[in-house]
Amino acid sequence: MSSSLNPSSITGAKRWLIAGVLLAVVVSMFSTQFNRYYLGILVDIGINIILAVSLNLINGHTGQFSLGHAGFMAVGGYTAAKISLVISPMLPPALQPVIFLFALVAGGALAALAGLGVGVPSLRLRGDYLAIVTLGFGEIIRVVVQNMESVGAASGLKGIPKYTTLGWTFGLAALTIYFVSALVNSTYGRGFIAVSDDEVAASSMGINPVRYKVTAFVTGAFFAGIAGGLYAHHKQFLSPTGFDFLKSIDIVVMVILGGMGRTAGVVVAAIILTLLPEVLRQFSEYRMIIYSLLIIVLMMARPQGLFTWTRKKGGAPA
Amino acid sequence: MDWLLQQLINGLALGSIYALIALGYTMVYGVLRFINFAHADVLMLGAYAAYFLAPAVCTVFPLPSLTGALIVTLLSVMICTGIGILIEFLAYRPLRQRPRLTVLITAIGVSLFIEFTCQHKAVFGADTKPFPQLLPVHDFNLGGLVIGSNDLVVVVTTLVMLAALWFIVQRTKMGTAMRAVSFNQQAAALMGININRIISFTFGLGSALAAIAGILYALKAPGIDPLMGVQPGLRAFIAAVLGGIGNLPGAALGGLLLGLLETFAGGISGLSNYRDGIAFAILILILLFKPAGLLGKATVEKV
Amino acid sequence: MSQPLLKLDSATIRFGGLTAVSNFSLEVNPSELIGLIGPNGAGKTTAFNMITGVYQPTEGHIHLNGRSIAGVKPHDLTRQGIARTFQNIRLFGSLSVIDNVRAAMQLHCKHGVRASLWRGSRFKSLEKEVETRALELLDIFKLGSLRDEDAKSLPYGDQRRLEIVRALATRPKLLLLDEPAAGMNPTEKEELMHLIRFIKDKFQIAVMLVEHDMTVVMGICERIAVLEYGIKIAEGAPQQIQRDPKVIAAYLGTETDKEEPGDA
Amino acid sequence: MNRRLLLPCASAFVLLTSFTGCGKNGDGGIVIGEFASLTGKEATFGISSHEGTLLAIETLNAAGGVLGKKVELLTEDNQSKAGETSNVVNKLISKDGAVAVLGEVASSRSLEAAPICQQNGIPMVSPASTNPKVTETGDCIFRVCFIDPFQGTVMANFVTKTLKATKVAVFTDVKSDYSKGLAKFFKEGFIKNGGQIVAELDFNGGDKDFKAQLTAIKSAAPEAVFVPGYYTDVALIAIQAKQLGLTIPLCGGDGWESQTLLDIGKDAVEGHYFSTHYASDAASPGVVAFVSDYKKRFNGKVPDAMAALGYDSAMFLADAIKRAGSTDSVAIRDALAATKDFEAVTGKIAINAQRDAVKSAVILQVKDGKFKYLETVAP
Repeated sequence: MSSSLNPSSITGAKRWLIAGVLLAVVVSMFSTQFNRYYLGILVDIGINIILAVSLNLINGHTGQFSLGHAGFMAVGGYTAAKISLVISPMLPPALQPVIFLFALVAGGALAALAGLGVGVPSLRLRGDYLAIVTLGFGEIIRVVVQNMESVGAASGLKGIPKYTTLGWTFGLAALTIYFVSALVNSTYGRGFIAVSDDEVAASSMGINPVRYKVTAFVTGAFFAGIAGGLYAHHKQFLSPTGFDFLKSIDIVVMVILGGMGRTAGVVVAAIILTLLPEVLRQFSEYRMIIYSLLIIVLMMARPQGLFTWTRKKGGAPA
Repeated sequence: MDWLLQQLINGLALGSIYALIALGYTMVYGVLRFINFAHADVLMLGAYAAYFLAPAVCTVFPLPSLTGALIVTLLSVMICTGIGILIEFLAYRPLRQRPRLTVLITAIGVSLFIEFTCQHKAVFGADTKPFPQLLPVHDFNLGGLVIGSNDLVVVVTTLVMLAALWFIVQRTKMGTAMRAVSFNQQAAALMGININRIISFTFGLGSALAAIAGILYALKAPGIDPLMGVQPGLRAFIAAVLGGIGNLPGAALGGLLLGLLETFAGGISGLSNYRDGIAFAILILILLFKPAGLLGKATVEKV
Repeated sequence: MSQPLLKLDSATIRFGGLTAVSNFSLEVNPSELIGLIGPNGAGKTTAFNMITGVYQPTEGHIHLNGRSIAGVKPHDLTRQGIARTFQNIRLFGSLSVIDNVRAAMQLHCKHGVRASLWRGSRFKSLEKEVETRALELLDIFKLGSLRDEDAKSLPYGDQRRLEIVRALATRPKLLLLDEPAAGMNPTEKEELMHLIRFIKDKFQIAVMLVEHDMTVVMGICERIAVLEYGIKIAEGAPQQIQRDPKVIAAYLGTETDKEEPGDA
Repeated sequence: MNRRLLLPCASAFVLLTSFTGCGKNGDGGIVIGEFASLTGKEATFGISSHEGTLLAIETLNAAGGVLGKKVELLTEDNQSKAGETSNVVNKLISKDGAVAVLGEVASSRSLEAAPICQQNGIPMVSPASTNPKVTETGDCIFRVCFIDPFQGTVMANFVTKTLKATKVAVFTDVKSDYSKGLAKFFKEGFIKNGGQIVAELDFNGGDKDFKAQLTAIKSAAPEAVFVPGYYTDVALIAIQAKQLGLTIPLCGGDGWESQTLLDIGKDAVEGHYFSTHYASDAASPGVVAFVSDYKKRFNGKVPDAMAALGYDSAMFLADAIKRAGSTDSVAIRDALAATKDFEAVTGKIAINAQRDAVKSAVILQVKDGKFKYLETVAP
């Protein structure tokens, strides 16, 4: 994947995107053959990849610290679910992909709007303060949803049509990876990393930190919203408790495990952390204990992430 | 009018608890510049320590009684101080020179570890346990207004702790060293201050505060479970940030403010269901206008 | 006479009760090499920070090309032609040498988000152009061979030069250098002096320089301003400054050759 | 080895090992899946109902199993987390080959499992999800408990007729769909009875301070307060209500029933009323046998309503399998739907057209530190 920072990877990035989408389409054609349990986990993996890669843009590349990603996911999920619940009975089934796409994009857009709302305070706050404000935003979103009767409030939103397939999930995951790495691997996009490294120096180099931070929050939130939409049409049921603080932590851990700002590492981390609970299922009572120990040990042994390698030196100029 | 006064009393009682917990957060932050997420879990451990100690203490000093309560509290404080120092030694000390984000994530990890370990059936189990009555209770009835003796104990303890902490930090040699470490760890070390000892002391002190808060919280709501610390911990943390994290009077002010606001919001039909979000909404609003909190000092970054 | 490039008009800044810079007036003409000196804590870096928009003056005005810069953000000032280096080097640590330069070039990039995402042929040719220009700049400063090193891994002197390259990449009209000679040995200082003169001539820009090293300042500056306790006590040609009794009393007479790291 | 290669290889290995586990379907037993919240926030309920289910399966197997085969119970924990249930249920059905699924207490997680069972055509029996929406998902979803509209009406009638109250305050847990549903149906029933709701306040399950809301309730001067919450919260509410001098009766639903309510609430919960599924002090032989077996199996613990319902859900399913005479999902489903007069611990169950259990509720009062049976309300 295109995490190395040289222009020669540009064509590579596009190739990855096309390959990813094609693979997703092909696999999805055979998906009825799969065991539903594995199928479900594969979709979970795809959704988590989208979440982790999009959070990586905010926390990794841009150096902000958001603990509210689950909130954006909730906004996208609920919006998309509500749209398809209202619209799908009115239109013929043949239009299902169109409805789904519209619902996903609308969910993403609303989540992006929420991202704008979080991005603005991020301009004045940093570090721990920013972390707690984003955590607060996530919680506020959850509380608001919990009180919205139109989306089922505390009892949840049920009967969401099952539109999410492997094809949709991995197609969109490939798109997210492409989008984020293409954005960052460009002259424009190096601004994200510059802001993350040294905001004062960046602004002295003509890089507008405000614009980059808000862009990161809005883009990250948009994809989290998309992931929420996929999640809603995968689980077919949404309840506000699914989008709490712990969900945000899960995504943050994926980003840290993968290595902040390393797209490929983050993707691998998302895969492993989705599979880990399933592998540990027979030790279910120890699962969360192991998980929390993993976080601590990881931070001590490899705070830069498990899947980071030194940047390739002397990369060929294109 | 009675209604308003009663809510004022309720709010002050709740706010004092938040303030007491917030003191612990803010003190550790003041010295080490990181959020000790596990503070809320030490609070829970304090309550559990008292829960298990009470029957033993009861055989010598019958409960509820003031002496008994003090002994139980003292023992729990000692246990939690040990736990706090141990957490710092095992989890945070190896990360002393690492970026703050690493430590923050570790703190979250430690917090989750304590919570999930305690929920395991071989440890405490996830179910709610009845907390024993340590202190004799009496509700003072002042013409329609009710003031519980537990609430009075909470308010008084918070005030005493605030004063004691202020004294330790400002007037003792240890406190001077703490402030020096807070200002510049390396410089403090060069001045011959034993950094590890100061940090251990800070954690011990913070955990002692957490244990006291845990027991008071359990007296107020005598059902304890391994997740009991999460909610007040989060609120207290908000209170600490609200007041300007690292600032002792700020934590107390933030706690009281939050308690009052939550109580008044909670007493209004139609608003009470948003109570969870209100604390955060206030926090965000205040930080937008005062990014360093109410009493915090804004720092200008040196260029 | 043509309009000055930069004009400070009684610029004053206070932090709480402390007046860091008081009634500072100064004009910088295009293609001029001007030095700003003064003892520790005289307010030199603070003056830089006012000029680059990091701090806003409490009183007084600063004009760039005849336009007031009040309230203009640092990144917009860079767009208008001010670039700087930092006393405590502030490179982008996780970027490579060439990427540090490229990051600074995004200001004048004609391709933004959309092109980055589409990655068409236009994007490729423009990226190529950016890379070529960045390499050209690096080669001038003999850093071309280190293009893929991590910026933070460079030796100290190279880091200082890389900061200058990065600043030049924004195509400034006025380049502010904050103690560029700090920590350099005499040979390196000599090279630096050549370099600064070369920059000024080649890029036709004004250079303003805060420096403690008198050899460097006296050797290359066409004009020097002296700050003491935030107040300008003298201004003029190097020879004039060297003779000025006020300056000698405040500064030259006592501390001519002393290295002073950690000036604020 | 090249580090870049190591990674994909490692992940591929993890993928493979986790995906090749095969179903435990080989030894000829009847596989019944159970999903429950055994850890996490609502573990107390999940553990109770799981223990009831476990007891039922052990009882069945001790008596020779069902259709001559042993019943194999596969239990999966969903950690009380949303999003987890769907994986767990998919696993039980697709990987482990469960012929039917039991679960769970919380309606929100039963709602997450229901569409999966429905799509796979696997019957699901919920022990204690009282929200009406649960069985609306489709014709494979059943439950052995009554539903909130019934329970709400029962309490509304009780408050009107027995307590003779006309002004009532309602104090709801907004975090819980159960509480909100019950509150809604209680309000409807009570207003229909000519009563008046004088105050409506909310709390969040897990709160520890309720004085703000209780002060507001007190100032509205109701004659009773309906608190459809869970016992941990209710105990604290009762204590703080007592402190504030709120001496009117509190009423609630089946979420109250637990020894913990008495342990925490002590004298503060004395005299309050709630509706539930069964009375453990009832004299009926089924209840007596169940209570003594349960105590024997689980160290003298008195079974609460969740345990009884967990037990019933397994027995109810076993009964249907016996009547169906096969482990075919469709046959089991049809047998479940045809259930009439099934003698459960929690009363006689008949399944109606909505696949809900039609059964009676009992009203208990806390008296002398015990739950005392007051009356039975038939549907």
